[in-house]
Amino acid sequence: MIEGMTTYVPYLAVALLVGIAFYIIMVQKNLIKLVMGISVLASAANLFLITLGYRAEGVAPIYTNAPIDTFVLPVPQALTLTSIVIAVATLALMLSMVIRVYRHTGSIDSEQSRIMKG
Amino acid sequence: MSKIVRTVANFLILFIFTYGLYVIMHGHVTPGGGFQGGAVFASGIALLIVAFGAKSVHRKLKEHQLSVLESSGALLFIALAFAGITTVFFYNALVGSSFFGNIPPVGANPGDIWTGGLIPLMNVAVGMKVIAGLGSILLVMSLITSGATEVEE
Amino acid sequence: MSNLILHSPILIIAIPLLVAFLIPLVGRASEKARDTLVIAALVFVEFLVILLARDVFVNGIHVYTLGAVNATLAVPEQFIVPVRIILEVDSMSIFMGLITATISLAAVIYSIAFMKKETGRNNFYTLLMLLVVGMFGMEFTGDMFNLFVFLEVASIAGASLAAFRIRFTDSAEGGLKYVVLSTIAGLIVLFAIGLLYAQYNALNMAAIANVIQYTALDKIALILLIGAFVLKLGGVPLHMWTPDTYAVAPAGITAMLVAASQASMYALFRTCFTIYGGALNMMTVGWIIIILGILSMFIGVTMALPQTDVKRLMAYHAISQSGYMLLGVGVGLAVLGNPEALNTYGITAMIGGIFHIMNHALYKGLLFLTAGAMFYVTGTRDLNKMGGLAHKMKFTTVFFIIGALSIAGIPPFNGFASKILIYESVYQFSPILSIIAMVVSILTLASFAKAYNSAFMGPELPQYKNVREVPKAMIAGMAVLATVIVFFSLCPGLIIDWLVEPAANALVNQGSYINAIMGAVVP
Amino acid sequence: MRRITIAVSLLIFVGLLMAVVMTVHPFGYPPSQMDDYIIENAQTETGANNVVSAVVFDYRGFDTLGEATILFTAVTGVVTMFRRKKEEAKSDV
Repeated sequence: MIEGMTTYVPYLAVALLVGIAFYIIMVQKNLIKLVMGISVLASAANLFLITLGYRAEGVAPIYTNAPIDTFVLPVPQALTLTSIVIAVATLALMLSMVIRVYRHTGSIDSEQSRIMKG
Repeated sequence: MSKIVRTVANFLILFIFTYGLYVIMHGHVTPGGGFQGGAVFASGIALLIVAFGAKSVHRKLKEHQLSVLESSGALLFIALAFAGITTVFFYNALVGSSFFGNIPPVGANPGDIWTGGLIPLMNVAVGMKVIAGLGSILLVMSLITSGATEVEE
Repeated sequence: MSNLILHSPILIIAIPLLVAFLIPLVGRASEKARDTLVIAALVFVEFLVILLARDVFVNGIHVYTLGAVNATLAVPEQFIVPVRIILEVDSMSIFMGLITATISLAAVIYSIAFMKKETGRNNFYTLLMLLVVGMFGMEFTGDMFNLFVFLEVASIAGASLAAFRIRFTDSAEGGLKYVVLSTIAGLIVLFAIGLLYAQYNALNMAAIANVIQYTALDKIALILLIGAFVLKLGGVPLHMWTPDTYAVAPAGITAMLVAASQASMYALFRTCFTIYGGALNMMTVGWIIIILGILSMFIGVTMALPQTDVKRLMAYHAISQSGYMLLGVGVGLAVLGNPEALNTYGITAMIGGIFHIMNHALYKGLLFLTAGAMFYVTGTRDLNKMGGLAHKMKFTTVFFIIGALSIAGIPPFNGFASKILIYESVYQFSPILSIIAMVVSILTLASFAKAYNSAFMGPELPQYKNVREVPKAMIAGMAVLATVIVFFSLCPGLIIDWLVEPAANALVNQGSYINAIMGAVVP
Repeated sequence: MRRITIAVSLLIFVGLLMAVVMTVHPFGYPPSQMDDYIIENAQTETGANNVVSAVVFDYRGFDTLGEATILFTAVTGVVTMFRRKKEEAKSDV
């Protein structure tokens, strides 16, 4: 069991991060913290993707002066790169909208800054 | 920021920018590429903003300049993708030609900068885009959080 | 010409993208050139979509492998799974593509007049073209991760557009809700893609569908995908963003957001039918979709009844109408494993559901545009403050009536054509579901009668003494959609035979979708 | 009270999630059919020594175009959020 646990440590870290992220998203009323929660969730997704591509004893898949020819999988790395940039882009947009909401309502508390109901 | 920070930033900025450009240019042979190098370069811009303040950076660097740079990077990228349209969109038409067209020996090798076909050019295009994109996000958000109410388009 | 058809899947995505990148440069020079460029690009895209549609209906699935030596070479020689990103356009994809192209064209023509008073119009058109790109990308791609990327393109562009009118206090709130929930949905999709990739080392939909084992992980991935796409399409119980976002977005954009929600619905159907469709028992999944559909229908319409904000009212109706599509297609999914039931009523239910996607995009798009026209002249979205608009706005009134009768399913309008198919076929599956659908339809009619009455009927109000009909470009935008609706109402049979039935068959026929990619493989 | 309910339900959720991820392939031993093809053929097909670059710009170049588009969209969106609200007098000739 313990041995099994160590084999799966990166996956367990992903599960933990997802839990933390959803806790933040559900509990926090502060919009900035909500955005941080989404950022944690994005990190969890990135960690999950990059974990999937690891091959034991592998090195980065670059042939320039490669010491051995066991490479980790390249596709997850490319996917992670894409998803990191997407996470950054959405983070920037969400933060600027939070600033907008704050400018209009004077509050970043999601209950007080809410105008629309029903 | 204090004088120490500004002096160190002045000194470091050249290295950061050079390293960013290096990472962009060598993306097809060593770790890195357009996105990573662009991010390194943009972190240099972040350093400038932290050290000298958003407003003084803004005097030298306007959003519309960055916007033009970003659009041109994006246009260059999509143009390179269109370059192979006689075969298929995104076809790497330069492999085997004399311009970045060398094919490296199979297996581990010392690395040759003239390889990769369209890949190094796309790295440059994406690098331009990322520098301009992250740069303008940093600039706009720091301007706004330091009191400006609006920015130019 | 054959070259144009060969490359049309990518051109339909790449041309709006190219234009989006050009707008910041062109718009700086001349506004007129920019507007012309945007409309010309969308007209050309519409032309390409029609061209491609004709080709797909005649010659079958269109495969386009990006970056390969040959566009139809899906799988590399001497290899067994696809490596590159493949665009795969079948009848269902092109059906959605037609919707997107038409709605976008109408919305752009409309917006040219509607957005005249706003600042930052260069950015507006850039984002609008990017939203078009995102929708087309989602509809045409045959690759899971590519689907995620375009989902994000559409989400971010849609959120920025929803929050575009920053002078209003509530716009940023609507945009923020949209972007937060879309990002969460996107990340959930990403986790599901990771689960599929981890097991099969493939990202192509056909390749995954070919080898899928229906392990526990696959089932979890399916649950994640359904949850994420239902969130994106605004189905109950994940509908909370819909009214807020639809209400604050500029009218043309709201019409496009409806189309974007339907692109998510397409992704949902594509996942259920194409990737998981080979499973022996889709009964459970079908029932989940049916229940979501019934809930959306009923809760949407009951929430719509007390609304006084015209756009929120329409947004709740959008939720309610998407329930019909989920119901129709869900019934088809539930009987997928039962050929006899599928042939007697399952396929009819699916045809009804899919036809309703197109009808809904058209009439709800039209209704949102008329709501924008009301807002344009009165400056308010509150129905209680409006009244007597019919005296001054003849065209808008007519368009509103067309849209309202169509959404309520009054014969002979196109909404009736798709709803009657759903009623009939669902009745054979389960009578109670069909009765609920009819009740919802009556409530819809009541709600729109109320809206019509308070906005257009009654005496002329003194504060609207000087209102005029809206500018010509806005009328033209609405007229495009109204013409298509009238055409559909006159000959629904033709549309069903030519467009809808092939689309339904394409969803059901999982084998041909897989075969188009994997057929070349010699085992 | 609400926090505790959410925390407990999320703990159960995380527990389930952990049980689920244990059924993914063991860390370090992934199935690698498609990736092996790319590793073997990247050099000859694209000429790039960096296989990740080959994937990013060649095999999955369209994703990268989409990703660049997203960055472009987000920048446009951020600038849009903070643009000026009124047309200046001098604009539009």
